[in-house]
Amino acid sequence: MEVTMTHYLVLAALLFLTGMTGFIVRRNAIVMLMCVELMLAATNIVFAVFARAHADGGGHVFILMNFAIAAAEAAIGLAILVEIYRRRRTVNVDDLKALME
Amino acid sequence: MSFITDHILTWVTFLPLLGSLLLWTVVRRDDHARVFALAVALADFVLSLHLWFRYDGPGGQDMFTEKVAWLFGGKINYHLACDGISLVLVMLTTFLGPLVILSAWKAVTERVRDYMAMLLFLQAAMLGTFFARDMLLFYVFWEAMLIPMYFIIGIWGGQRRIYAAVKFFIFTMVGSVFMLVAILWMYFQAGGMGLEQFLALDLERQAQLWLFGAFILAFAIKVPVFPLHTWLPDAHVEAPTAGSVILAGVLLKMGTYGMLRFAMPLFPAGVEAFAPLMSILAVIGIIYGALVALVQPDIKKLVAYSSVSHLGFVVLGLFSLTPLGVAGGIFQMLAHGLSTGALFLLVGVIYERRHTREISEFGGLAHRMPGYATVFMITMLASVGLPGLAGFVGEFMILLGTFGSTTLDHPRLLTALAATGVVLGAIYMLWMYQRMFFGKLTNEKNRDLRDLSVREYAVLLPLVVFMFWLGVRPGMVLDRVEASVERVLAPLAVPASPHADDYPQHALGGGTADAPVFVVHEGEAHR
Amino acid sequence: METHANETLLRWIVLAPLLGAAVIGLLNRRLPRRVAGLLACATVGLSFALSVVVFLRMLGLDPEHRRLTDILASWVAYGNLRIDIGFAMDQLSAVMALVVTGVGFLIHVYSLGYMAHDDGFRRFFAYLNLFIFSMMTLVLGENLVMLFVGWEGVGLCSYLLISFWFDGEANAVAGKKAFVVNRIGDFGFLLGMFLIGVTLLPHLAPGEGAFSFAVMQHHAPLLAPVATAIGLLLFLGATGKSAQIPLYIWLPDAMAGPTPVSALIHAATMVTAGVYMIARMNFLYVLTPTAMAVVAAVGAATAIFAGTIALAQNDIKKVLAYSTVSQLGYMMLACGVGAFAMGIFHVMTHAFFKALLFLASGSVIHAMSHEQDMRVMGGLRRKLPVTWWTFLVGTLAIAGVFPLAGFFSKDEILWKTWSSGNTVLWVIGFLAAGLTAFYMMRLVSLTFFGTNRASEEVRHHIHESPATMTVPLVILAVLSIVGGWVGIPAFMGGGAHFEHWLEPVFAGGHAAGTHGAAHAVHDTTMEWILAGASVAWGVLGLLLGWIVYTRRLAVAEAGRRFAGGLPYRILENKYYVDEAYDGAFIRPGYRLSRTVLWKGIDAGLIDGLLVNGSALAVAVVASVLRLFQNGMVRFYAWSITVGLTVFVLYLSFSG
Amino acid sequence: METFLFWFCGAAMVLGGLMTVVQRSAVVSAVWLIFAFVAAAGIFALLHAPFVAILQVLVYAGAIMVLFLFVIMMLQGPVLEGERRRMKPALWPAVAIPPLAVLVLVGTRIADHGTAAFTTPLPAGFGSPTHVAELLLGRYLLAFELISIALLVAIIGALAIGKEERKLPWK
Repeated sequence: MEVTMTHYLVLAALLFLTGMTGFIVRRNAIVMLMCVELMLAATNIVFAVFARAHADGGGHVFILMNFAIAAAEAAIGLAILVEIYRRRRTVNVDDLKALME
Repeated sequence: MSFITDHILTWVTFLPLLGSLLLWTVVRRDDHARVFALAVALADFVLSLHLWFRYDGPGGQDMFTEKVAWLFGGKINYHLACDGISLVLVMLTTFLGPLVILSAWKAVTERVRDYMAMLLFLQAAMLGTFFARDMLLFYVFWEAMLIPMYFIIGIWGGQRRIYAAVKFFIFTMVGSVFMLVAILWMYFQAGGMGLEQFLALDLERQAQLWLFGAFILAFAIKVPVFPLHTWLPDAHVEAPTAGSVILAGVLLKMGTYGMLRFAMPLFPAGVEAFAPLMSILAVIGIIYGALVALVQPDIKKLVAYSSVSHLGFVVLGLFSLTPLGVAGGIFQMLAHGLSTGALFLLVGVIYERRHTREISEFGGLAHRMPGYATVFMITMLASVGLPGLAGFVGEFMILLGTFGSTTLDHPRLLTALAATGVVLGAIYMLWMYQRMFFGKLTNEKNRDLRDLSVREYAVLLPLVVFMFWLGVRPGMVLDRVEASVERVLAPLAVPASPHADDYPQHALGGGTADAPVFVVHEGEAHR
Repeated sequence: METHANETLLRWIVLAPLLGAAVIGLLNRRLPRRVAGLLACATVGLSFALSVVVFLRMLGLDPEHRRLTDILASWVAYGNLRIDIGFAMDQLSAVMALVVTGVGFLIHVYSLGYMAHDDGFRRFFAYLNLFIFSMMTLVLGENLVMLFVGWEGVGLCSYLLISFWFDGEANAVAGKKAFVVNRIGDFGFLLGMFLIGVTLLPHLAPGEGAFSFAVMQHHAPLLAPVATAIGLLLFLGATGKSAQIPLYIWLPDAMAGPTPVSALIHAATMVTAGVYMIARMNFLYVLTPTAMAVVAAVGAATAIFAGTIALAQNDIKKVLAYSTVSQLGYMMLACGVGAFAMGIFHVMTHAFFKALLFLASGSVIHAMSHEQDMRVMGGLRRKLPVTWWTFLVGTLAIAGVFPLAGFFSKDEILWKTWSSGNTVLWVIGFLAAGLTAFYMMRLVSLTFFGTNRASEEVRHHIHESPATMTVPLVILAVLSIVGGWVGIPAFMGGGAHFEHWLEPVFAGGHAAGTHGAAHAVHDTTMEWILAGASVAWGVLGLLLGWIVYTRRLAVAEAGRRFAGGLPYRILENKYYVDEAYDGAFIRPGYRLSRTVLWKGIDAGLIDGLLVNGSALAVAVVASVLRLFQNGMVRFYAWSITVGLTVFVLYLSFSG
Repeated sequence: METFLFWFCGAAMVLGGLMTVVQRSAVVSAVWLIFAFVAAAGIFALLHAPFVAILQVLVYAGAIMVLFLFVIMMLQGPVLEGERRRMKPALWPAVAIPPLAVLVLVGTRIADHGTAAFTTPLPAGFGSPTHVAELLLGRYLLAFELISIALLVAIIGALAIGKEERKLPWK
């Protein structure tokens, strides 16, 4: 069977859903961040697919942007986690209910 | 200087904002913050003087216009402009600005930097509201005012400050939301957010009624019109002095300004349908506010309710739909800004010394604080509309305008009822004054009160001077406002001749019966 | 409406006292007491001198052109509404100006002595000067609004001066009462002005000020259809300022102020402002017989009503106060029957003798160590000779004894009432005249005759007042004697100069106003008879008063106990009018405001039910929604997922 | 060949993703994620995006994941431990249904409409570093600069948050 655009997109969707589900299921904040990275990677694939489909390099540029965003997000997210861990001795989000109220 | 004068409105509006940003970022010490804020406010006042002296729109049109495409390729613009009506209110704002900052010199000791920054931020938002000629821009400024006021009440307020702040926020927010919906609806009709585009719309009557309702709700809450006024006493009582002064002095005028600038010219059919209701509510507000003020044990609450009463006059003047009534309303806005602003400052003075505002705690203060008593007396008299002071001219014009209104159902009855507010105003003010200042000094705690300090005189005397000045020379405001009022009222097309028919023709020598009541004589408007 | 002569001195007549007030008020303690006092007197003296100068200039003009104007600036100019800051003097305001500044000057001088030891000396003179300024604005105002400015200004000064000794609760309350009651009158005044404005504004030529007296007079025909309404509304204002029924209640209480204030403001000048205003608006009142009838009736009723109350008062100043109310009733009566000139004549003579009486009573009070109750006075005749003689002159003048000032004015008022056909009003006026004589003599008897009933210590301090106080008394006494001679009526062979002087002002009034007089026979015999009757009646009252209260005190006591003392108690308590107002308006109003409006509607209905009710509704909804706000990040993520899924499904099935 | 590579890389990615989610230990999860990212690089290569593919390995699988591992190591104990309890079985459907619904939807769509192939021919050098660099420093220069600012802010932010006891130079 020939590999078409649809194949790539379905692959991206699968990855995204996996990441999404992981984000909900996992309690470990670090793993949750990793799931976010997974979702970002899935969207990157979609960008690449459409860059290929339209023969437009703009999609690639956008992927690069996404990399930067992902890096920034990881940096900040992890910094926050470290700080939280220092104060609360846990990174289990179920124990972190400060958002409540 | 031309780089300032060419963009004078932007400078006037954003100078305080710039100041507040600098306060947050650069200035570190409290005493520096005070001086810096005062300097910024004074500079803003000086800049606005440029407007005052250069404004000479003979047709009352906008001047100093600045228009830059903002969003959606020019459908929404950064559009500031200034006509006579905006001008006088802007002057009031920039004039009160430095005084308010000076009044908070010692009263605020916590987070001074933030406080000053909030005041400047608030000033920028208010000025923007008066200048905006693009509905989205207007709405942005309008909502931006809420934020600093919310914090001023919520952080530096009294005992129940959170309740008051939330109440204030929710009340005003509820009205604004409806207005936003109306603005958006009209945006899609007009294809742009410009006020002039909105004015050019020819809306159906039914649509006008709904839209007018949405607009007027937002403005009526802000004014506040009876029965939407209950947030006001709470907000005033809990707000710190400077907050009260700004709230009473300028913020309340946003409501009446909005009615005059937007709600009334945009929806003539709505005005026609709602004017009777609004005028009746205004009259109820006048009497009701005065009666409730009468029984208040707390000075600040008394002054707050007196605001309800005074702004009832303004609303009545606006909805008389006569140029005289409307101009009187504008004048009353200024007069009220001065006198009530000063009253709140005076309450702040005594509160700083005694930390109470219960009238029963005082008595015989005139012995210890003759200067304070004198300034209080003058302010009170301005507030009750004594001729020669600012309050009289506005009330006189409003009542005369309402009396001759052709659009209201029972203009004379309404005027008569409103005029009872003048009597009641004297009663509650004088009674309060008598209980506070006259009699023997019985309360031991008042034994060692100091009279006004130099700084407090510096805050109050400019206000007193302007109370006299406006009272004796109202022309300086009226001349600048007159043509703009005609312009704003033009879409309403009020039938001009009221009671000419009541009079026997022979008495007039015939022929002159259908002369309009309030006409601007040729040439006179161009003074 | 012709061009009027310009006279820039007018502004200085008005502004000189203001200048004095400003300097004294601003410098206050930095100004030595003597300088402050002299400055105050000097500025008022200057006003008086200038008034005389202008008056003399006026005499040189031909009667038709005796109207001088001085426009300072435009005050309000909006559309075709024009109000100028300007002054005008015609014959009527000339009389008033001379009386106000003249009497005012004398009272200023008197106050130098009376207030010499008061802490608030400077403040007092600042207020007093401010009052003269306001009063002159009222009198010389070129238009009705300027008059109103002065009107409010004198009200303010009255308030400030009544509560001058603000230590006392009563003084402060009285001051507030005066201001508020006057404000009720102003309510009518304002509406009257609005009615004039709305009626005239459509018909004015450019540059005409709607409220200018000249313009109003010129356009009087336009006002004819609404003249009754305007007249009654303005009269409501006048009842407030001139203490007529039903708004007279503030004046007796106003006696709480220093005595010179009572003399100047609450007897000689301010309270006559209502009469002046009605005389000034005579061109309007002659258009409306209804309003005129009301004015006359209220005036007559007030005259007799206040006279009866005065019978039973024990406070020396209260008696004089009710006597003032009664005399003001006479003036209103005169205006009401169209005899405006006589009303003004009485204003003038009354200013002389009533100022005299008050100042003399002030001298008595001064001597009695600030005791005002006549029951503890008596026998002061010998100890205060100047006061005694001048007081006697004043009493005779007010009782209408020939040939003192009061006779001419009062007699003329009664005659005009009679000749206009208002017999009932004449009877009332005539009775009131006798009452006046009786209670004034009662006052004199209790104060100056008999034996002194004061305590030993007070008696020890009794002394005649200093020259600054007695000289004004003497001058006023002379004026009380000769003041009426400018208006000796024609039937006595006089020239009726006063009436002729004012004739141009009231020309319209005489043409149309004295509707009754037009067909009444001008019978000099009748005039003689009536004049004789009223003098006899007055003398009878005086004698009765003297006999009852000096020789036959038992008769007085019997009178007091007549019918169980009930009539006396009613009079002593002023017919319980204050209590009635209190019960009918003030208390219910307060209670309504407090319980119904504030606690009920504001806190209960609007805040409780609507505002907090909707807040409660929001809270209920929110408590449901809060189940979703559980602070669990993963739950939020799940919610987003569900939302997103639903959105995607919706998109794919809808498209 | 392309077909084979797609299925190979795709399977590897899905496997990597699933294992990331399923593994109890954060370290193991991270390793599986690196695996998935490397596979993703293969997918990028297949999509004619060689430059992106290289960066995916360098930046993502390299730098970012090293950062993750570093933090995990730094925090040690609790992170390395597995999660204490599993989700309640009752909640499984709630979690599973939305993604499954989407998958079903996608499936039905494909069944109805078939698949779409790439049709546009690609120019020579598409996706090469030269090509991407031209775009990045030309048409998208502004975005490039903005993202650099975003990164700068992130660096400062991370520093500010991570610095112990608020010993920041400006405090």
